[in-house]
Amino acid sequence: MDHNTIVHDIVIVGAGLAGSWAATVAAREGVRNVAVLSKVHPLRSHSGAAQGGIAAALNNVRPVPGSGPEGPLEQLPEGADPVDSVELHIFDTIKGSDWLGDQDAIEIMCREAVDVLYEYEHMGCVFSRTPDGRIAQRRFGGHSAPRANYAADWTGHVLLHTIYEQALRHGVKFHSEWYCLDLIVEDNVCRGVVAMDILTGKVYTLRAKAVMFATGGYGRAYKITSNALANTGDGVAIAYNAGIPLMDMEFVQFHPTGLYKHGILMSEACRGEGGYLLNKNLERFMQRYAPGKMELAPRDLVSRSEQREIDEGRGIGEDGQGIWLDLRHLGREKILERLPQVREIAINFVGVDPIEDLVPIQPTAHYSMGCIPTDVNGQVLADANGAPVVGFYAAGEVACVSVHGANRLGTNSLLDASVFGRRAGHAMAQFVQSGAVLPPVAGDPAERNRRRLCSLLDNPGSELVEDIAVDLKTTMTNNCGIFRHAEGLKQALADIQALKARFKRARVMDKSSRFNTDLLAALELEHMLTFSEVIAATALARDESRGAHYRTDFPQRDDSRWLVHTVAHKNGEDGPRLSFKPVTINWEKYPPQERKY
Amino acid sequence: MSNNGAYPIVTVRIQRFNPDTDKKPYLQEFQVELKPGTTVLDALHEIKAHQDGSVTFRRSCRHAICGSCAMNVNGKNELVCKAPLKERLDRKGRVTIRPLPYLPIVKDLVVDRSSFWEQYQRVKPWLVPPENIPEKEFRMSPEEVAALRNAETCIMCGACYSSCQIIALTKEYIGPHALLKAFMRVMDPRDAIPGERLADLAGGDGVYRCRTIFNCIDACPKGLNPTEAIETLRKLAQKRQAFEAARAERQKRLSEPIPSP
Amino acid sequence: MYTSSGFISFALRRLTGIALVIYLFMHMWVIGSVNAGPEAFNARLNFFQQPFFKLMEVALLAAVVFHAVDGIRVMVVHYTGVTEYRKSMFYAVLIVSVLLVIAGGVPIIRFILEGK
Amino acid sequence: MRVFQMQRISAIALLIFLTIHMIVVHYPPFHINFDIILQRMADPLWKAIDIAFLFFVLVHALAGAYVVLTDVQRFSPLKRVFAGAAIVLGVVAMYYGTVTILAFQPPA
Ligand SMILES: Cc1cc2nc3c(=O)[nH]c(=O)nc-3n(C[C@H](O)[C@H](O)[C@H](O)COP(=O)(O)OP(=O)(O)OC[C@H]3O[C@@H](n4cnc5c(N)ncnc54)[C@H](O)[C@@H]3O)c2cc1C
Ligand code: HEM
Ligand code: SF4
Ligand code: F3S
Ligand code: FES
Repeated sequence: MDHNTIVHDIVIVGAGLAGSWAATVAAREGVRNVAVLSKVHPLRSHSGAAQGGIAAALNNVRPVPGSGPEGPLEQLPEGADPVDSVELHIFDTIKGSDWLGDQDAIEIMCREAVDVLYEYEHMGCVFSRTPDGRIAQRRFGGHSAPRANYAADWTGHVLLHTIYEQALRHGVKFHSEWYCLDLIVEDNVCRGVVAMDILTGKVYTLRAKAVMFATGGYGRAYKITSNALANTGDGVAIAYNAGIPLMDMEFVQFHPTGLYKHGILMSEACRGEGGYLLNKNLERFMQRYAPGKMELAPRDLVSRSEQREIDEGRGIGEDGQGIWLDLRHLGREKILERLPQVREIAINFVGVDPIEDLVPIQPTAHYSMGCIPTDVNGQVLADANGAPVVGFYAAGEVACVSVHGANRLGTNSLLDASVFGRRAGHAMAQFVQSGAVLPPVAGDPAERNRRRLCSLLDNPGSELVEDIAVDLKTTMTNNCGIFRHAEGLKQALADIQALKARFKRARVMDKSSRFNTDLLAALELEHMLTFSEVIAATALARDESRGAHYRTDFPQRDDSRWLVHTVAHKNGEDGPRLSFKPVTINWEKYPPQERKY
Repeated sequence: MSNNGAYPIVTVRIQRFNPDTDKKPYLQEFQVELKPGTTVLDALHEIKAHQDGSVTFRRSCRHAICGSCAMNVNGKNELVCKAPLKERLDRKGRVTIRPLPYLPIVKDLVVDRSSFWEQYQRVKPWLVPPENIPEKEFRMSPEEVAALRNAETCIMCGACYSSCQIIALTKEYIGPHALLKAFMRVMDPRDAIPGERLADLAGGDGVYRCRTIFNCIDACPKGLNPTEAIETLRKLAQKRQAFEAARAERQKRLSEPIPSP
Repeated sequence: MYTSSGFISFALRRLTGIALVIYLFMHMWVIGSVNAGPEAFNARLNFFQQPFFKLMEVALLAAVVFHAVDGIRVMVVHYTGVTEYRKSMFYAVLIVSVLLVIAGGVPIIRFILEGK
Repeated sequence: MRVFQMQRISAIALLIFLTIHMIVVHYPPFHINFDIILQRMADPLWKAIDIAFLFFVLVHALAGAYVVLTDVQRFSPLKRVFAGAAIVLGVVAMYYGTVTILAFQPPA
């Protein structure tokens, strides 16, 4: 074997919650050579930015009796009747998903949630606590009981640090600041990945018995997003290019409370703790859209309501694209104790202290419900019929199990990444230990990718990567945003084609091999162009409105035709070829209903 | 670069260095528009996107939670993503950005943090739970959780580490970040090996190497106080046995409800 | 280089400490000449009582005073764990040191000038 | 005992001794000579105080020098050498200083 090839038992791309969980579990179960690649240091993964909480029906708190369902919370006295249950969590998630979530997967997630939460706690995660020492919980949009378990408003941060520490403890090898370039799949067997050590610019083939993608989301394809600058959806595009289909790509979640103009997230906990949304006339406009749940309606609904207010001229700010978030009535103490980070962000970025003033916010691209289709063990599926891609796994935001269907509930994605990351780790360990052999690799994939990098570096073109990226984000925001219609989506597809042509003339300014982040930006743009086309194409195909996908030209949900997942296959240089996969539904227990809050 | 006079132009001086081609670091000047709300990171981005793509720096979350973007701005370590450009300009309308000091430079503003991570691993950052794990959570009082707040929000950015002159002298010193992490584990009622930890921290490279310089406190973008944690650890190291005994006692009640006061 | 009040106090404390160690051994050597009898002793002592060395004595005083007062500050931090007042404490150390050096230095300088 | 504690304890002791030393030895009169010193040294209590002072100042100074050196990474392999040297130097200096103090004989 040459010096360009590295061999591991398991290679995991992505070190967020999903990747780190899988690595920890596989190593803990005895797989010796587990490696994790991450393009940023593992602790810089975007999971660490999650704020509000992680769902699990632990039943630690309840509304003070007599104060109504929206009343203040107190710890559940020992022996008192529980207010929450796994069944309720399942139902809320299904309803949140607009019945597009696979109910078997949802059931697994909600059941294992309780176990995963206690495991986090036993591993040292520092949760906020109730007075009697249990994990503290708060309300979250779309959940009918307070089941968001939290650590102030840096929940993701403590979860990520905890699980990364565990991975280190179990001897997982981290290739930190390595960028995955390619996935090697032949004859439906995954054989490894190609990756670049960013520090040196050297390209390696990493062979493994099992490969997992946990590369997170792609919010960076939009202009205003809560996502980190690293969230460019590389994994989505790499898998797609390697012939793996993408599922439910049309479902992109917009979070109602991104900081105005910045997109930085003001946690949903703001609303969970009782914050109000106000329009220009200081009116609590949610009264008109979801009188039952008000601000605590699910994200798709609240974002759409905000956008309506904005479109109808009741927005705030210089361009009228903002909305007020009002936290003042929560009081200084509560804000300092439960939302310290949110407050700091508001002060730092818009110069507003939420204790005293209204905070300007706007909807922000936040989460990808779709992406790589997997079964409940993280096993990636090659087509709508469920054929497996041997040795290839995925979990976290890059995977579509699908538990979130058409719309994810807040706090369910940290849970998704943890539960299915854990399951995938276990499945990979079993796969490796049941005698999987190292599949052979034909040719020299590293060399192929090296040539691709060289041609990018040598391109004498005149287009700046950033300019193309801005244009892509603009068309995605305008045409594949909160409200969509056929004309806009066609426009987006045409724009993306034109941008792809421009990308052929893109110039990388930095020519060096050492830590070339300019080259990375070009690769990331290429990846964004690839999957953005799939988003637009599937959004155009789905002529109904469901969850986060809202077509102004087809405002109704259409269960007769569209109670299916869209599965997009790469089709040469043409747009994707679509096929459809039925949704797993327990017709007796959870039949589709109208979704009202 | 285009300027229609709408915004004032300011000068950003960036320390450049590529060890493969440059003999030593040098400062390069760039001009950017000072738009309202621009952060130092925004300025770096603007320069990279439109003026010189080879300017190299780390960043990711852009809201002070991932710890990537710690750099030295006008001589002080901080996260550039939350530093308002306007407030960092000197009288001549300039800002000077250098990599974190006392660490090897990888390229431009990117430093090699390996010694930082080695020390982090050395203090065994993970919790070692006691033998009998309860079915549900360990019970911790809100006060016990509050005691960890000085450490739990550390984002491992290295601003403290690279401001400490002891680190400048020796990379064998565990450093403020890892001592803070160790403090968090020692103070956690769930940790079963505080004695072992204190013994290691009391060795020559641990708490006794801190010379109370305080730069770590001033540099920390999360407002944490490593010095205070180090002082606490020193005191606990003195009465290790008693502390271990108290911990063992506390752990007997870890799955019982915290009595209300 | 990362400069700050913390660094300045650390550097000064360390430099004065080293200077004092050097002085200490010189001092012992001077005093040690007592073993060789009063003449030798007075000879060495007188050598060090020239105005230049008397001036140096002020510097020595300053070094001892700063080192000691700053040492107290460091120990206060150790034993109380209080860090909020780190900047003001440093300035206080400077002020107290200057006052003490004036109090102790003026008689020495007067002595040099007036030869008392 | 740890170098660290040695430094603090000797520092506190030094605070006391150094203050006495400064006041008694250097102020006033400013011009010291053999006779003045001898007068004071006639008292055995002074001898005891000076020996203790000597002890603490040596501990503090050598511990300090050891710390300054071992804070430098390049010297860390020589830690033991420095410690040994400091102890030897300390013993020698302590002996030399004690002899000196005892050599001050009251005027016959
Ligand atoms: C601001 C914000 C707040 C949120 N708050 C909540 C919340 O309160 N509750 C909740 O449940 N969910 C929340 N979410 C969603 C949740 O955080 C994410 O969905 C989840 O963390 C995704 O985890 P992950 O492990 O899949 O991916 P990530 O944590 O995003 O990790 C992706 C990993 O992949 C690596 N990677 C990517 N591309 C490559 C490549 N080409 N080569 C090598 N490595 C690569 C990255 O380095 C990184 O390590 C929030 C999301 C955002 C943006
Ligand atoms: C009242 C008198 C003194 C006090 C209160 C005092 C106090 C201190 C303290 C607290 C330290 C530790 C500093 C640290 O760890 O950061 C220290 C260090 C030191 N002291 Fe003193 N000291 C005094 C006198 C002296 C004298 C007389 C000498 C020299 C002979 C001396 C030499 C040193 C040296 C070399 C160091 C090490 C420097 C360092 O670690 O930075 N000190 N002193
Ligand atoms: S203590 Fe503060 S400065 Fe140091 S690494 Fe942690 S967050 Fe950064
Ligand atoms: S700057 Fe360094 S010396 Fe101690 S107080 Fe902080 S760790
Ligand atoms: S970019 Fe994440 S901390 Fe600044």
